[in-house]
Amino acid sequence: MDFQIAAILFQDGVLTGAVYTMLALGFVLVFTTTRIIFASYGDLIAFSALTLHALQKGALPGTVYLLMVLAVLATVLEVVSALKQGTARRIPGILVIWLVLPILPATAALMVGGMILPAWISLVLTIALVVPIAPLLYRIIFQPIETASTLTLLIVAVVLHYAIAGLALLFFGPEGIRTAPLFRGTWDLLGFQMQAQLVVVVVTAIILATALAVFFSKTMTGKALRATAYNRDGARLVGISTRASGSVAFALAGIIAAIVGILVSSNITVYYDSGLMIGLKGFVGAVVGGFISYPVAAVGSLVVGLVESYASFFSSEYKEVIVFLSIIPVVLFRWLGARHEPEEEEEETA
Amino acid sequence: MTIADQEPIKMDARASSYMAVTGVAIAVLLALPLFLTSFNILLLNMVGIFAMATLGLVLLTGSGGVTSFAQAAFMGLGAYTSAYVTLRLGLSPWLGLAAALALVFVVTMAIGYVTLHLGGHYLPITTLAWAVAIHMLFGTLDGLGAHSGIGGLPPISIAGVAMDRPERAFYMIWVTLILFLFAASNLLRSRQGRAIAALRGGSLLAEALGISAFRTRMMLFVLAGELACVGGWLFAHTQNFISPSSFDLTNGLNILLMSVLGGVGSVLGALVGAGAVMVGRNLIQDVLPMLALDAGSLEIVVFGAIFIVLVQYSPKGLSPLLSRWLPPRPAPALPDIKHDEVLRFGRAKEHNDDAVILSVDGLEKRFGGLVAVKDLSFDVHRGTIHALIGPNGAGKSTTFDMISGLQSPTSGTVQFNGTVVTHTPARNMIARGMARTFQHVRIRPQMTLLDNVMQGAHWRLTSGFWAGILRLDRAEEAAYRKTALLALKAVGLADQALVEAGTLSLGQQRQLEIARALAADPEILLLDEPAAGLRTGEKAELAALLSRLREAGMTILLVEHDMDFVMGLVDRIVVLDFGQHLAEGLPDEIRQNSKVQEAYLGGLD
Amino acid sequence: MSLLEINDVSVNYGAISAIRNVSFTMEAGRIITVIGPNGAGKTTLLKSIAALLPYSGSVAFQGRSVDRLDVQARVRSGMVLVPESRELFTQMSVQDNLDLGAYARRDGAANIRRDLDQVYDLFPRLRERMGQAAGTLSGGERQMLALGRALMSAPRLLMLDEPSLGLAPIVVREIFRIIARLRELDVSVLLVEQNARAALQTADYGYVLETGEIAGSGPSAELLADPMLINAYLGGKKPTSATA
Amino acid sequence: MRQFTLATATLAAVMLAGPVLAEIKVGVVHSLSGPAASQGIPQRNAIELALPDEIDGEKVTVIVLDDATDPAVAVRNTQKLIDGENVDVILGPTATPSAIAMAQVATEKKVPLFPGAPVSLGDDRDYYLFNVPPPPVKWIIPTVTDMKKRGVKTVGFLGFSDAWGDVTLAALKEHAAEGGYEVVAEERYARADSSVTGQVLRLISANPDAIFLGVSGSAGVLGNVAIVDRGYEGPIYNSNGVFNADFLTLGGDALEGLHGNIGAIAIPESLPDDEPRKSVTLDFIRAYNAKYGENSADAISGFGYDAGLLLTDALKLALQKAEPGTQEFREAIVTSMRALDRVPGTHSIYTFKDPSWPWGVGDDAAFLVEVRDGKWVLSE
Repeated sequence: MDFQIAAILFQDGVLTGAVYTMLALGFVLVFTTTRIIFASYGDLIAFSALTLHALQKGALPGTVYLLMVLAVLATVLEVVSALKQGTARRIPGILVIWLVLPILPATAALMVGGMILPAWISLVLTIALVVPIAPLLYRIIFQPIETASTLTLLIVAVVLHYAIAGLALLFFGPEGIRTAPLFRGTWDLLGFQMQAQLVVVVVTAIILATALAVFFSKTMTGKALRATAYNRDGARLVGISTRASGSVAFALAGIIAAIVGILVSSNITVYYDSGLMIGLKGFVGAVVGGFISYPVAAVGSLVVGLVESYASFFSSEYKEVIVFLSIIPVVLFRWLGARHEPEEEEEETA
Repeated sequence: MTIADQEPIKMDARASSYMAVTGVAIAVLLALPLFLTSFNILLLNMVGIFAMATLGLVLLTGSGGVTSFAQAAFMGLGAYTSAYVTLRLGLSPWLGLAAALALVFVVTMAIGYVTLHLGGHYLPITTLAWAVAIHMLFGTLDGLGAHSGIGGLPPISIAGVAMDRPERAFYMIWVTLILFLFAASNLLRSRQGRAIAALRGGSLLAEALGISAFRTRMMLFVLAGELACVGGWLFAHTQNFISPSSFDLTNGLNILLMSVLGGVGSVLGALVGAGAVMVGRNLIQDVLPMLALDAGSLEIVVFGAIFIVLVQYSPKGLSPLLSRWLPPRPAPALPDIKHDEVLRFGRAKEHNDDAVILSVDGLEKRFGGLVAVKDLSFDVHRGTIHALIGPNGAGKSTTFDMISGLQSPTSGTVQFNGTVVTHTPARNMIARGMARTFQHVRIRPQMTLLDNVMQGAHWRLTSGFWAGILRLDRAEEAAYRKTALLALKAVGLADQALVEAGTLSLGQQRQLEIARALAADPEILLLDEPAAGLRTGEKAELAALLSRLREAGMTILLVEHDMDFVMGLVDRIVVLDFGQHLAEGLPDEIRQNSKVQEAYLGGLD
Repeated sequence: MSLLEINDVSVNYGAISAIRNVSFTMEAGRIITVIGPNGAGKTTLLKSIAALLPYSGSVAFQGRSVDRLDVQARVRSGMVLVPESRELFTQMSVQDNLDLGAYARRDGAANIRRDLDQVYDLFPRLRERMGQAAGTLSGGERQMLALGRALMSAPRLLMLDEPSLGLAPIVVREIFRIIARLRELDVSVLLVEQNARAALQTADYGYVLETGEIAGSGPSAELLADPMLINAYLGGKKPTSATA
Repeated sequence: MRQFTLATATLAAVMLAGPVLAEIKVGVVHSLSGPAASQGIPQRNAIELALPDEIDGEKVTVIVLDDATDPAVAVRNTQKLIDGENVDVILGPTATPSAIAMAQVATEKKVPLFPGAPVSLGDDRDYYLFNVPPPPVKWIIPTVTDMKKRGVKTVGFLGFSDAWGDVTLAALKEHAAEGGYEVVAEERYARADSSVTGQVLRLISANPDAIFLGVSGSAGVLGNVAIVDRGYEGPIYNSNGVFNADFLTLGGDALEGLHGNIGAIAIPESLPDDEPRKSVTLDFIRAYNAKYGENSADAISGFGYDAGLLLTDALKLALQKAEPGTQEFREAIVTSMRALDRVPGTHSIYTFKDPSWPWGVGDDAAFLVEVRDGKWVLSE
């Protein structure tokens, strides 16, 4: 392997790694705030790509119907729980947040259905259609079992993946899609030939990570999310609703997923069921970060991307084996580093 | 009246209804091939095969607290090994099974050795990696069909009869499964099963009882892998065809899903989960076209929705719902004990002197910058009750944990019976003669009092895995059940021996912990706040019990808050305040000590 | 109208009864203490009032039942708990912890800033360490931060669980001095303490909890002078029930 | 154990099979979900299009089951169709692993099977199998001929890391001796991969005279485009997997000059009018597009259609010999299939005369085609 090949593979690895980084951020965000290993996260990305593709073709994406059904379900659940708690005055607010807000983009999509839209409008509409799905799913699926074991939450997330992928198949058909690239070709940057796609993805990843960092350190909502992640009881004691934090975390994860979906849609062939594999790779990155630390997860994801890139050159047949087994030394290393911390014991109660 | 003959009639009734239900169930099951179509038998065969893999996971997750994504991969290892042995080497499937079991044993041991030391979420995550990697390796096996898979696997023959039709395979699979279920049930009731139960929710109790959490988890991990392996072997030789896609991550997740839906809390969950998932999906496949809905894509959506609703309704799975209706497996009858029979303290009785049994010298513990215990020294004499008292946060429990080996001191030494045990791990202390109770009671609420106490005798019993499964441990079990019952009698709980521990009051749970410690035949009892939360009457009973134990030669070191309780009972008191030795002496001296009064009642001036 | 009315509150852990039929009322502007030995159910009582534990019976705050409100809603209505374990956000800065204390408030940034200054005046040590992570503070500073964070929630009722736990005597004195000053800030305090003398010297009225039941009560001065108190802690007869 | 009562009671209630009616029952097992769904669904659609509602007054009922691309499910479905529905013939499945598994069951139960993925059990056990998509080893012949003509000595292979990659690579190697070439590089990628840069760099560094791709569908674009983007100049050949509606649109200019092997369906307009496949293909494309939307007819759906056409012909013959729902009728379908002589379909002209030979085509199964001006045309 000469230097040039190494450099090309490096670029490729960074590109893949940047995508995994964004995913890993979403995983860590959701897990720390809600203890959910969100196995169906990749499906949101697939939904985003498929929705964009449908809009670009001038078709009405099935996302619209999903969104409407979820919004109605969530609203019913919220209203019922408000009535049970005797806080009926919250109902108008509930209707706005859980019904009107999600249905707005759906209505917009219905109105423009069949038209070929300007590129930026389809991008905005895609984001507006995909983002609400995440918090709605949280409200409907996960909130009722928020105290269940991590295993149960994980399995429900896995089953959710099956269900969402099934819906995607119904809405978008079995064939894989790729959208028209937003940027194509290479840019000359300081004498280096950089793929335009790479620059766009890396810049987006940096912007997202910076925006998240600012959000977490400067805004009250961001601090509340971190507080929930660090100490759920502490958060409740200052009046932070862990459920609200969960919704916000899922909404943020939804934003990340929508953006990643748009970015990768021109780069990889997205099938209705691509979510699991895409999600798993992001998951590997999150594992490297121990599911706790954002910066470590980001670096870890980058490494996963690079490992994948070089492995595909040296041994394409064993590429995935190499990528997944690379978890083992990392986990062992992390464990050796952490072994002096006392293990949290969770005793069962009667 | 002896304790044993209190409830015999009721027990017999439960036993016979259990036998009746089990017998009818098995009879109906074995008659099924007579009136089911081949397809339905095939479906049941698959249920049986997946129930085996799920059973492994139920044991591993429900009892050992460990989750694995790799069950389908281990099924695949079993299937592929046997395929290689039969197709490439031309040997019998039985040799294939032997080779598969051996390979899975080696692989699970290796994987387990690398990863079972890991706590928390690390282990499941590594099994995910193994699952993906092993599955992908199957696709690269050129000699065994690579991604396309390979057909023509020979059927298994039993006594010359080939299990080549679903009806015949049905008996092979289900008889095997029934045996596995009974074996698993036996295992969970044996010494090893109690060790597994001790592990649930963390390894602290297990370590204190002398149980190696690592070895127990390893046993479960290997066992789960072998169960999956047998399932995979049966799968290969009844389908006659295998391909990597049958053993991919999706199927690994499916097995997890079966275990969660069935419920990881009981052996029953494996069968219920596998049955509900496979039969349920078949049902959905049948029903959807009737509703004029598109087959295929909607099936999984409908299945997903039903699954999620079920889990939301019953987060612990379906088997707990069933257990309400079905009679439980009856426990063996209580041993007979005579009215005047009492627990013997073998080791405590051996020495009849008042020499120093436990000596703490210059003990110190720091957590980061925080000094929890500082330069603490005291001696405990044989056959006495010694109290360690002090206000909340004085460092009593930390001291206790250092003595019992749960924490390592930063400096200083602990000597027990003349041997330095400062850094001896907790699980070796019980065999050396030190048994303890916990400030926050650590019992197994779903187990009977008797089984909880039997856990204390773990280190004294010898029967292993096979003895448990095959019930070769009956003589030993019977002997120690008697010991356990006597220990319960000693603390006054013998009449509730078969009650679930979770139903006891806090005071009784503390007594139960003492009984468990006594069953270990200790020389010294370490009691961490035994009187906390007890009512006045209960405290008096506890004090009387401890006095009796002292008379029987037992040495007791207790940490306590409640001076009322301590004063009339103990021989000597050490007072701790802010991790330091504040005072030491006889109870009356301590009571008069103004420094102690100040430390306790506090005050602002 | 009483500030807090506890009526017949019981808590069970499985079959174990932790507190039984506890009832008392508390007027606004007072400091009430609940004392008693370890395991008596003091913490359980506070947790159930804060909705951290399910209970039977009823809790009314400012004349309205709060039984159907969850922890967060009770905080918003002005009932704030500082638990024994403090539950600080140890990875976050002192300033962030205090900011989060005001998370549920909707009365404007100006009020919150005023209260922040007030907290920093009350605990000058915290001002010195405002950028430091809460996890790096000493035990006493942590307790101050926990109190400060709770005060940032603008509580009407502050519930303190063992504020003196694990603290050096000089710090305990400091903490209790500040608790006593809370009356001036129009905050009522429900104080659970094992350090009976310090608690009674600070509070107006005390309840003695023993094995989950109220075993006695009385004005602090009377309880403090009652020799039975020493017995309750250091052994002897049970305390008598003084009348209010 | 106590759990059995409930389990068995539920199972027994669930599993009582329905009554059998006298009608022609056609079972279809295809991957309507899972990784092979993009090939399964079009085939299912085309089968439903090809089969008439009734043949000579006998009602034709089609029962479709999804195997989720899982061989174990495919086998179960087969059993369900045979036991529960007493079908006369089965079409499917989609993927090779499922096909191997199903072929075993159908052969053992003596039910004619039209696999959607080519499969042979070998050893003269193929009596009941009628492979309508012929195997790549037949399909690849125009490519081999072309490579020989060009004097290609070394070939690089890039394929999916799945069964399709396996069978196409095997086909390429099968003809190596007679084609006079050597496979000098074998690289794989997965359908869902975002990049094949590493594989392609390695492939090109082996400096092959030609490259053959064992890929399919939209995901096949990635490999083709990457090879072109890296400046590879030699001829690039594709298997018959890439002929779907989106392939050319997605690949754009990069695919210009690309070669492939395919039947009539990809190039009906460039066929002479006397070619018997031309009208069949044009009819199919018209009918399919009318039902499932513009540009939806593709090579994959063509396979389903051909299977349906052949079966319809065979059913007509079989009805004269036996009653549907009987084993005689199943055997009659088999003998009727053997009686069909050079029936034109959308891909090939099929003949299943030889009972030991499950492939219905000879060496003329496919044409060599290439991309010109964004369209597939017949190569000269």
